[in-house]
Amino acid sequence: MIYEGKRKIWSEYQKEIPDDHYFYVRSCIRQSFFPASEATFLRITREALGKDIFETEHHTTCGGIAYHSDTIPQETVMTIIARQFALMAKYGYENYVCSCITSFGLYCETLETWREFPELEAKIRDNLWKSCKLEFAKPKFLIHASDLIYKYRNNIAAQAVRKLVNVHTGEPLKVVEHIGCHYSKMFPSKGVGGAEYPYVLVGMIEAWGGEIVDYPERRHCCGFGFRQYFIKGNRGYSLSNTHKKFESMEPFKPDLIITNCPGCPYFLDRWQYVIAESTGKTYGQDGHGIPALTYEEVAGLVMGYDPWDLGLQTHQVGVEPLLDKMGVEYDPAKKYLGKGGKDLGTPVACSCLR
Amino acid sequence: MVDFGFGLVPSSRINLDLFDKEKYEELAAMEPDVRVCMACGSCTAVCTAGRLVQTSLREAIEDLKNARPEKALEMLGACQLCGKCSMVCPRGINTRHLILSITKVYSAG
Amino acid sequence: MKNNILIIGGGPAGLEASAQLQRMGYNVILIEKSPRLGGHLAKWDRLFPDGVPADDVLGGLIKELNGVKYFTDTDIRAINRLEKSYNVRLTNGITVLSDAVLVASGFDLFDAVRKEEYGYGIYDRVITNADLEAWFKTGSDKRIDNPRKIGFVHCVGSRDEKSGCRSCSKVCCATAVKQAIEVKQAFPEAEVFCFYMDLRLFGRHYEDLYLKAQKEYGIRFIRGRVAEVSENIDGTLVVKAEDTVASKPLKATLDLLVLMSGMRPSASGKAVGDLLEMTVEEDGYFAVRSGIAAGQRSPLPGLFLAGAATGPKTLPETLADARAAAVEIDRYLTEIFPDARNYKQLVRERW
Amino acid sequence: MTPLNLILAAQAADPEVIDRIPSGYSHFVIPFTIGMTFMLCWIGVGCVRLLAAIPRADRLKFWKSLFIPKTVVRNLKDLFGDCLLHVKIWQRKPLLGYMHSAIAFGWFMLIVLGHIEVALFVPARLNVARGGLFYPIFYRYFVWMNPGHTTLRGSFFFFLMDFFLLYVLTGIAMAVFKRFRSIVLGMRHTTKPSLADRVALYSLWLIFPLRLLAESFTADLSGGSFLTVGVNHFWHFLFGDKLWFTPCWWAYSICLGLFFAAMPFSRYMHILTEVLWILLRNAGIKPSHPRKGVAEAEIYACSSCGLCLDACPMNVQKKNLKYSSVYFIRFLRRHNEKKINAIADKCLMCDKCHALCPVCVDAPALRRAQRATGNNALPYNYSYLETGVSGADVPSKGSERGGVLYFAGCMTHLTPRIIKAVDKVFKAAGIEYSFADRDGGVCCGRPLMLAGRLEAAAKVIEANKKMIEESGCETLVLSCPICYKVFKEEYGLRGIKVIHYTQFINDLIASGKLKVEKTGERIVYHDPCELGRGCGVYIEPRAALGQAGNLVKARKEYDESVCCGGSLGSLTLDTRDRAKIAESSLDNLLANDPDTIVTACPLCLKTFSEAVSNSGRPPGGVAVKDFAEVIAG
Repeated sequence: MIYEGKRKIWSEYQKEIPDDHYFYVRSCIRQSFFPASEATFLRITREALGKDIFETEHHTTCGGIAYHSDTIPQETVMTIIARQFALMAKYGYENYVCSCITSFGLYCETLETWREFPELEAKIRDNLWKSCKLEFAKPKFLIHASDLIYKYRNNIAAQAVRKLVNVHTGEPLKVVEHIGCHYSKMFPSKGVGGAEYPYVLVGMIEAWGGEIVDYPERRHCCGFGFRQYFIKGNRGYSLSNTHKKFESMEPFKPDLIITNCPGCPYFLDRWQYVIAESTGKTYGQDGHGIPALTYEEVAGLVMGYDPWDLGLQTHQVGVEPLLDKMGVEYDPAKKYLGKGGKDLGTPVACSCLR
Repeated sequence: MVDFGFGLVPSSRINLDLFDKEKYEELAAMEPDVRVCMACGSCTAVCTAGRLVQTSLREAIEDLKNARPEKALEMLGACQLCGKCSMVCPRGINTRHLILSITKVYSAG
Repeated sequence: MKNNILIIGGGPAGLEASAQLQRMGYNVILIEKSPRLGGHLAKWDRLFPDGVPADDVLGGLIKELNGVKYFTDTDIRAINRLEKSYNVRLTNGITVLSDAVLVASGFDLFDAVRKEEYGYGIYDRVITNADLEAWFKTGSDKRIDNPRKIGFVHCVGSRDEKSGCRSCSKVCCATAVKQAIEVKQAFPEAEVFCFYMDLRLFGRHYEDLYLKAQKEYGIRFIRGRVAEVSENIDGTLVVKAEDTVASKPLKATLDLLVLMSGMRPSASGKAVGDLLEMTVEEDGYFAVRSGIAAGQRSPLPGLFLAGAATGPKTLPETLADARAAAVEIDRYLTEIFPDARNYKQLVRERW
Repeated sequence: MTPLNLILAAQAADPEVIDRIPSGYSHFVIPFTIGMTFMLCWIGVGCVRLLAAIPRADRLKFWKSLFIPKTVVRNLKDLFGDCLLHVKIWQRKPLLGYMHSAIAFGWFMLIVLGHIEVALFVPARLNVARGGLFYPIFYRYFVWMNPGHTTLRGSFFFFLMDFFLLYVLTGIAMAVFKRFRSIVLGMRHTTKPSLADRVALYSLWLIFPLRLLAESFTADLSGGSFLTVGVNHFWHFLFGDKLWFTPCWWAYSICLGLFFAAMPFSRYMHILTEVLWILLRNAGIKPSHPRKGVAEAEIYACSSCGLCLDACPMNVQKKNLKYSSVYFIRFLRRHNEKKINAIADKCLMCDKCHALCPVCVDAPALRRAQRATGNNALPYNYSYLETGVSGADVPSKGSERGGVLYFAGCMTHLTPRIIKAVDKVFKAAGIEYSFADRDGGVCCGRPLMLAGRLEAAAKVIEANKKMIEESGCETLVLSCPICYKVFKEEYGLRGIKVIHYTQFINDLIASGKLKVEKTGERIVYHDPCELGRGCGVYIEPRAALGQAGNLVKARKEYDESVCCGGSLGSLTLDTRDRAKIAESSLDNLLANDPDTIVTACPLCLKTFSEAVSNSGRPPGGVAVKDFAEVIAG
């Protein structure tokens, strides 16, 4: 691997990321699966970085899942998106930050489509007016939430209490980065680092002291694939897809997977459990799995946030070995305690995955 | 083991790393023509058995090169050795001997 | 009177045209921007289809120059079109008043780095056709370390709208087959795969070369474009393609991957073209006057084109093109140029 | 001049011949006796082994056949005709025939007459214990002619013996000559002799000159006739009275001994094995294995004469001579598995070597048996045939008997002009027919059989047979000789007349149903291997074509016709080699400058069409047509 070659490509794919005043829209899936990640994102942006970030309870889904499952037409999804843009304009923002990669891709697709076909944009404007009596303005900047963290990665590193380093050996942690497919594969110029060698997460890992693992199937989808997962008859494809990735990364012995998409941490996490329980195969050390975290969770860890506040107990793959490696102090007794010390109940132990 | 109602799906992907070079060379020594096929499909088009069952010499040759000899054998099992393919092959491949040789080399052990 | 003719580009087209025109009695000035004559030919080891050493061919071309004035390391600073002639200032300080100009600016090899998915410049064992040719010549390239499995990717920067190269580069198929044979000669135990979209082996003896590659060297031709390359922990490469004949995705682990970089319009040729306000077609190559019969005339009177400046060509085609250009220039300088009174009318009628 | 009655009287009184050496033995007989004994043991053991390897039923059939009068007559005819007189060689190459019969029949007569002499004059010596093994051979050494008691009977035998010795010697002289200039005797190629062959050959060459030498040395003692006595006088003239004859008899005995000792390892084994092979062949027993049982008799019956070398169409290239039947059989004898397989797979199965073989060795059949050893057991899956294969066009009025069913076959579908022409001819003759494989059918099975895949062939035969029987047709017309042969020989279609279209159409012409207009076209007819040598159909196509144009002759015709090279018989012959054969076959056909080459096989048609267009002949030269095309006009 020739690092200089990659740097050259990274330098060619840089995008402009605004400094402040963000309009934030959440992800349907992440709110349910990893709600603490979005909370952490807001905490870091507001508290650690001191930025103005606004969100409104009136925004809805972008329609992406339905769109990619072929259940609603493109014009419908564009009108939904137009409404989000209208909300942004209404609150006086022009820097649109979305938490979801599917949304990010869809927003990019919509804006590019409008650019190519202005008559379609006019039609959607009309649709929005007819349906909601709203007018929209296109965002000045459209970024993904990970772009924002990427922009301030060094700022975060400066405030960090620890690095992505194994405290026992002093070696940097080996980190697999997994980028959501719709981040830059459709429009390479819209993602930091482009499509082939995306830099957005690599930049964070480098800034926070980790070592990047480049394995053959790094480009492969996490396995979500919408229809492959939603239809049970196809679910084997989703699983096999993820399995292929793990088989490919296994020789590199990664300590951690870092992701920037709602579905990816979910599938890279849960399918490890399914693979383990149905075939007996595990990919971490001593029967453990490889923790698959969101970039916010990783940022929170280096910033010294409490792992249970970061929601790490919501992962199927146990994070304790990782926390031990990083020297994070945690109280195992509090793992399954909710707000105000309420007992959330302990999940049943798995038979194969430790 | 838990049954989730779904599981790993066997890959349909060709894996050239599984290619058995020794066996293929044994075949090529027996019938060197196997190397010169350019996948035009004439053989498949005229195949007598092909009218009745899915079979293709072109595909069988591909299957050998693509590390799927069992598929090749399955396909050639239908062959009646009528020789039409040898008449139409633009590269003059000795198709009947090739078919016999493939069957001989790959069905042994 | 001896007319001055300026020939831009010291590759095969420029050399051949220079020699022909010199022989016809013209005063030829040949300029080449790089330090040596020969263009890409000077970097090549052997040529398809018969494997003749490139140096022999180049040596033959240079030998024929026979008194042509040539300047290497020389570019054009400015060009002024006078009524009939061109006033050209060269970077070496010389000014040439030229009655005809022949642009033989050739081509550039496609920069394989641009096909990011192939990882040229990123993965240790991905090289280009030019790298391999250099290795044939010099024998030194640490990326080539007794490879057991070698892949060739055809059409890198050819027939690829994404890379802005719609056209076929014409020579890569035959070059790939030639190089596959040579690499197999160097490593007889190796397995060699050629990943192609279409095999365009159109020329005389090319099909024989292809047959030889299959029959004698056991080279495997796989119809399908490599779409993704990645690196294993041990530095070997995983390539993914579709075997479109089998209609199945395909994976192979290789020790060496050779990218067949295609032909692109020459960047420095383009700079010359800008100075002359020459027309460039959508594909980036210079336009000839009009239609397929226009031959080597550019839309501008007195300005001629030869070789790969007007699109990908094989070496024999380039040489034939150069000879044709010499004939065209001679016709122009004897029939149109000397007639001072009717020059403009003649140009209108016969250019 | 002594009156006959006097001679007879004198003979009654005094023996005409006296045992010169009372013991009836001399040391010089040892080499011969050893060689002869060895050979007899070898052949005895071989016969037992061979017969034991034949399946029981076949063995019984063999013993029985020896008592069936018809077979006995045939055996005698073949034994005399083939083994001794070499009638088959005579017919094709008279000089070669003379040479072979001179040596074989001459030697045979010497042996028979020698024994008769012993039986007549010293009958006690026929007893094996008293030297019966060697005595008749060296008769002239052991006896002394009672001077003045020679009878006409004795002179008669002296004369016969000298006559046949001379006869053999002329044959030997020709054989020696042939070794150096074979073409004079009509052979372009001869076999390369092995070591044992050479030993036996040189011994054989020497045996009879030495015999002449020995017998002529002793002729003044033991008598002789025009040859031996004459030569004896010559020796006396040269050397005076002292003739030192023992070394000659030693040399003669050594040569004989060497010859018989080398015989089992040499081509000359055929002299004896051929007898067994003729008996087995006439008993109707077919080899089921390429080496064992009957096949063994067959391969040892091969005389390595090399006639098959010239017969083989592959001989157009010298490098392919090694695939000829004679070498196939030689390697079968030597158990050289690799070469056996290579030769077995290369053969075009044109059957010409079999047709021309003086001992009727069916080498192509042995090759097929050899192929079967490797190929018969290979896996196949014809389950798709079991659901029943319908002929696309099998008669809607199928239940009515009497219909004509036409089966084009796989290859004919690659030459649609045949199909079209057949249709035109049938329509012209008012024949209503059904087209069994209009949309393609199942292969006839012959190609599988040729490849040694007998079991698989049985399956496709079964499928086709079912289809044909269900069609209810009465006549099955085939345009492909490959199909025709297998339908006729293997299908066992009861109540259905299987006929080749050349025969069928010839019948239509003969019965006046079809009118053919005669043109001046010069036509040469090529006998397809499977139709001619394979099925014996030579006359009908020629008869029909003779109505349509002027038949001209090819250089070699009928059972000597040269394979076109396109045969399905060969498994390994490559395109270039095939093209060479096609070119030579074409050359053969063009000997008398015909306008048109006509054949009656889709493979030949395609092969010749390609050969003509690839041969660089000027366009508009010779045309290549199918039989039906010419008839259709």
